[in-house]
Amino acid sequence: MPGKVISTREAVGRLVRDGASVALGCALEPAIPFAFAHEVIRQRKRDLELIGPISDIAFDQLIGAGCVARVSAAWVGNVSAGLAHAYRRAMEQGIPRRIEVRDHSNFTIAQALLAGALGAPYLPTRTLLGSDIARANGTFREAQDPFSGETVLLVPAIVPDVTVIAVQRADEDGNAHLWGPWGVSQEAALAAKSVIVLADQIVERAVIASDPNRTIVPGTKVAAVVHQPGACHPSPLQGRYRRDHEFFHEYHRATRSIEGFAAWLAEWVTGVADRDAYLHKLGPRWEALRDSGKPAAEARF
Amino acid sequence: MPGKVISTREAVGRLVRDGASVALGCALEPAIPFAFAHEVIRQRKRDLELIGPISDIAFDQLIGAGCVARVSAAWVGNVSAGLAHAYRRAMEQGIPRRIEVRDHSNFTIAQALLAGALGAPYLPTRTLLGSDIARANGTFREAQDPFSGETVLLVPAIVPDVTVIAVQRADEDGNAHLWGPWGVSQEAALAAKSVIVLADQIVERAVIASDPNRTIVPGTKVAAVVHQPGACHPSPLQGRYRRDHEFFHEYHRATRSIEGFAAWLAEWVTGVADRDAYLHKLGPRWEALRDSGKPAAEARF
Amino acid sequence: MVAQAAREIRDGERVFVGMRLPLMAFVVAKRTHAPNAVGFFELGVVRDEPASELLYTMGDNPNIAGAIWCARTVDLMGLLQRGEVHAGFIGGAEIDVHGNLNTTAIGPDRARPAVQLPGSGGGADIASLAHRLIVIMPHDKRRLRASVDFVTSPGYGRGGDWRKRVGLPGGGPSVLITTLGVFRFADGSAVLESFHPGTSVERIRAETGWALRVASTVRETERPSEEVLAIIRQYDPQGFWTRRGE
Amino acid sequence: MVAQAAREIRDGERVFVGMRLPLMAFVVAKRTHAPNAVGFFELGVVRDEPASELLYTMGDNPNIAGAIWCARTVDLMGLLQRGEVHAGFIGGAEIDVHGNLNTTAIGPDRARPAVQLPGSGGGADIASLAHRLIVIMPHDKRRLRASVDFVTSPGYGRGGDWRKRVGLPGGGPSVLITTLGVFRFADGSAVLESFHPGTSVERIRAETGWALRVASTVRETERPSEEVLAIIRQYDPQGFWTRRGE
Repeated sequence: MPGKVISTREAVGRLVRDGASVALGCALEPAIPFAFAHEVIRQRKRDLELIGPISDIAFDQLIGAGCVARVSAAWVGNVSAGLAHAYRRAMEQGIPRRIEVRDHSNFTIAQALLAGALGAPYLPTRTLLGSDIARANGTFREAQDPFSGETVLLVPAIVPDVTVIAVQRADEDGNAHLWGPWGVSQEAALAAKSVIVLADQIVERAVIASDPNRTIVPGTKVAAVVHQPGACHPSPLQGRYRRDHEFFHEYHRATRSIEGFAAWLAEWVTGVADRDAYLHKLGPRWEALRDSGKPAAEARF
Repeated sequence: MPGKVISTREAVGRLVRDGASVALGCALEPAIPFAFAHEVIRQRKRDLELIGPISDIAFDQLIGAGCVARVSAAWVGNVSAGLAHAYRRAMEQGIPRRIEVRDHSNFTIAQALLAGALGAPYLPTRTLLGSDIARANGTFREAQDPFSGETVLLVPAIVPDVTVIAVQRADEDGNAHLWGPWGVSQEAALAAKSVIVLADQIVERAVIASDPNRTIVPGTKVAAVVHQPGACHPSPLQGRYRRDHEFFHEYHRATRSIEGFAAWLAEWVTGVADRDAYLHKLGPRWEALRDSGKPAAEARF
Repeated sequence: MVAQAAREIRDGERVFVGMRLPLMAFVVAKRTHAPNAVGFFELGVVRDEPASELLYTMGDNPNIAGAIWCARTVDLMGLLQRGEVHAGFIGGAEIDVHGNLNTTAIGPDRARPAVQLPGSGGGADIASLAHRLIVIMPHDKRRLRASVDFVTSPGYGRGGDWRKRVGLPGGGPSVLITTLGVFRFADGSAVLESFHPGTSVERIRAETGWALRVASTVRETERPSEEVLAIIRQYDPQGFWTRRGE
Repeated sequence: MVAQAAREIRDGERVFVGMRLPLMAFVVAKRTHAPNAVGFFELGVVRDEPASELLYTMGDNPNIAGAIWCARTVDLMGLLQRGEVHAGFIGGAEIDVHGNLNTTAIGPDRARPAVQLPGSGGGADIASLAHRLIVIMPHDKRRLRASVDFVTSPGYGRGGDWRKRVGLPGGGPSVLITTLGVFRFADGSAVLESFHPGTSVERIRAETGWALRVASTVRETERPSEEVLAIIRQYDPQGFWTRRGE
């Protein structure tokens, strides 16, 4: 098999074309692949569709950097600090460009990706009946459940061009172990045409095979495996490092203005070569976030 | 909270009424709760609907013992030995009684239970279009996908009255860890009105909480927890004991005739008081099946 | 607000908790009258014991360590859609008299909003599908409006049997807790039940954007006990979530 | 049969393996020309290396230990429905000239069958949704019938564009391997491609319940190499699955 283990730079270069639909941040608040998002910004990818439930500030950064044409999401903001300034500027003022929004709830984005993973055209649901989201989204349809005659909302499948997941460990073929919250990550990975795995650690196949229940996606779905420690900072990765709450607040304060956003981006994204340089720049602050947690009880296979 | 930890006898007595729909054997070939099935036979429960993908010989035993009015399943047989004699007699000759069959495939039973778990009325699929199963089942409907105009089969949700799962360990509230194959077990448990957990081991809550990704069903869904080592023999339980292949062959040979089935039931089910007595009767044969496997690689939370 | 919100959780219930004040309400309820309540977090986590330290998001490591179930979002949302979740908390930027919440956008044109808000998250699902919705908001005339610009999370629509007509299962907001008072819903409309210590019906009327209905039994909101205040101070000693006197 | 079945697996493919002979074919293929094939098992297991010992069912502990993915049935079936599975194996009690298989019941009345068979399992799903279906059966006139009593696993229906008309995605049986010979499907009908060593076109005609079509290039089936025979003997030394000369 051709080698799948490449750098974030190569993964973005090879697998993310302008105009692609990209799912990321699918575990909600934790395990957000910021290293990937920043490389997308550095490579000046354009016209992307972002897909995800709650992206914390990853989507805001991509929007502010002008990479995004459409967002299909349940929530775009800064979870612990408030509104997302770049998203606001794009929607309210068209800065740096107008973007289209397909509003979702967490359940409908989960169902859309689950339908994609199942190869089903849509899933029927009762959530959002009567919500303006159902109308504003533009892709849903109301229908009658032919069994009961009741009203259901049909949520069509979403099939991302690329889903990006960050995990604790993967082998060289992309068989990936993720523990802690999964959110909609597995559906998003199985629904995608192509999967990029950012692994905190690359391990022998035998480590993965010692516990196949922890595998979130099998290597046979994975196009690229990146060995990228610290890929999720400032979001947390269970058993590896904690959330850098203050970083989110600093971002919130710094990006209130267009100039502030530009300066923040220059400092933390375009001004650093790659993730390793970013972690080096964080310095002792990064080391202080490490948290190896407590071991899971033994299970034998 | 009132104590959920009770015996198999109490669990069957309290939670399985005549006429109930019961899902079991939902991990397919492994982790089949034979201890539960045998207690159902001993208590002479009647008119049950059995739900499951591939039950190996558990369904055959319940059918032969006259407990069953309907089977909703993808496969009823003896996986390594061949046809299921009691099922054949019931279907071909009405012995000991006629039963109704709702034919499924593994995918449609999985989707029906998934719909139940999601609270969705149905799932749309392309499997079984053109198969006589779609017609014979009697509960499916063909429809047009309103997005593409293509034909889809709508598989209605199944909501079992009771789902029974066998697991390696659970705490007293029913938070249950299952590793190895899940098959359709999680959907079946989440879809059910009531869940019975047969645990090889009862552990402190802290053991479960040390690894919440292994939890197949949370205690809040569970009505009864039974501490029942060896509950799955002759089927295997990963990391605990192996499959007793020869037992399936012996059953196959012994139950060719009505008399043979009756004798087998008297020897292994109605003639033993409970699962502990059954394991005692197995003796060294049971001890020889133990297999503790190899430890999973460490994960820290 | 936290103390009142905690009172809305009953023992043994399954509750979609959410972050910020609801999370603290869950902590208070668990440690006082509702020790068997179970908390659902929409990223797929279920806890029967609150996390050991203050959370900034539901995905913080301490909220996962010691959880009893770490599943998929859709598993928990499925239980919600099945009608197995008793209560859920949400807040919003705007609410109307029928309990409809807007967390999406201010202004008449969704595509060109005056103020872009973050969106639903799981809020619209909880509002659609939980037995009871507990709403927590700062009290402000611009937030408690006669009608909202966008119904993100449906309450009682235009009142009456609206939920049934649009196909929503039972449920809807049971209570609106603001920084000034507590409203209950009768026939799908908010009725003031109590005013917090230090405020009054008249002040609330002045700060509310709809024609205020006041219960005949209106009274002062019960003060939090010392026990409850101690739990809040212990959990959030810096006042990160409660510093605005909430 | 095992050797021929192994030849049907291409390197790098995802294959729904099933039990008995297909499992051995997967072992042979992996160890010879298809080292990168990936095996799917419908209870939710994916393996990129065959199990270390003979399996009696796909749920045997040795088939789980060392797997790379232990998921839910529906996860694997989803990949199948998405068109991401290249090939699948199934057998059956009966097959007709269009490759329709019956594993449900013999006799005209499903509710009162002459012979009750076990049913579909995942067979009908694989037949509906895989790119190619590889069918393995004992050759017997009562099994290779002009028409089957119940179509459990759809082949080409009544031939032509039937699959498209009923809404099935592409695919359908690509080969039927029996104890006597190998058939390919042309325009939705079985055509004899080769006869196994020791048999003949005439014997196969006599043992087949439909009007035999024979390829102009019909030939003897390639014998298994010593390497392949050695792999089979090593994997199943007692001949549990292969003792009937299969």
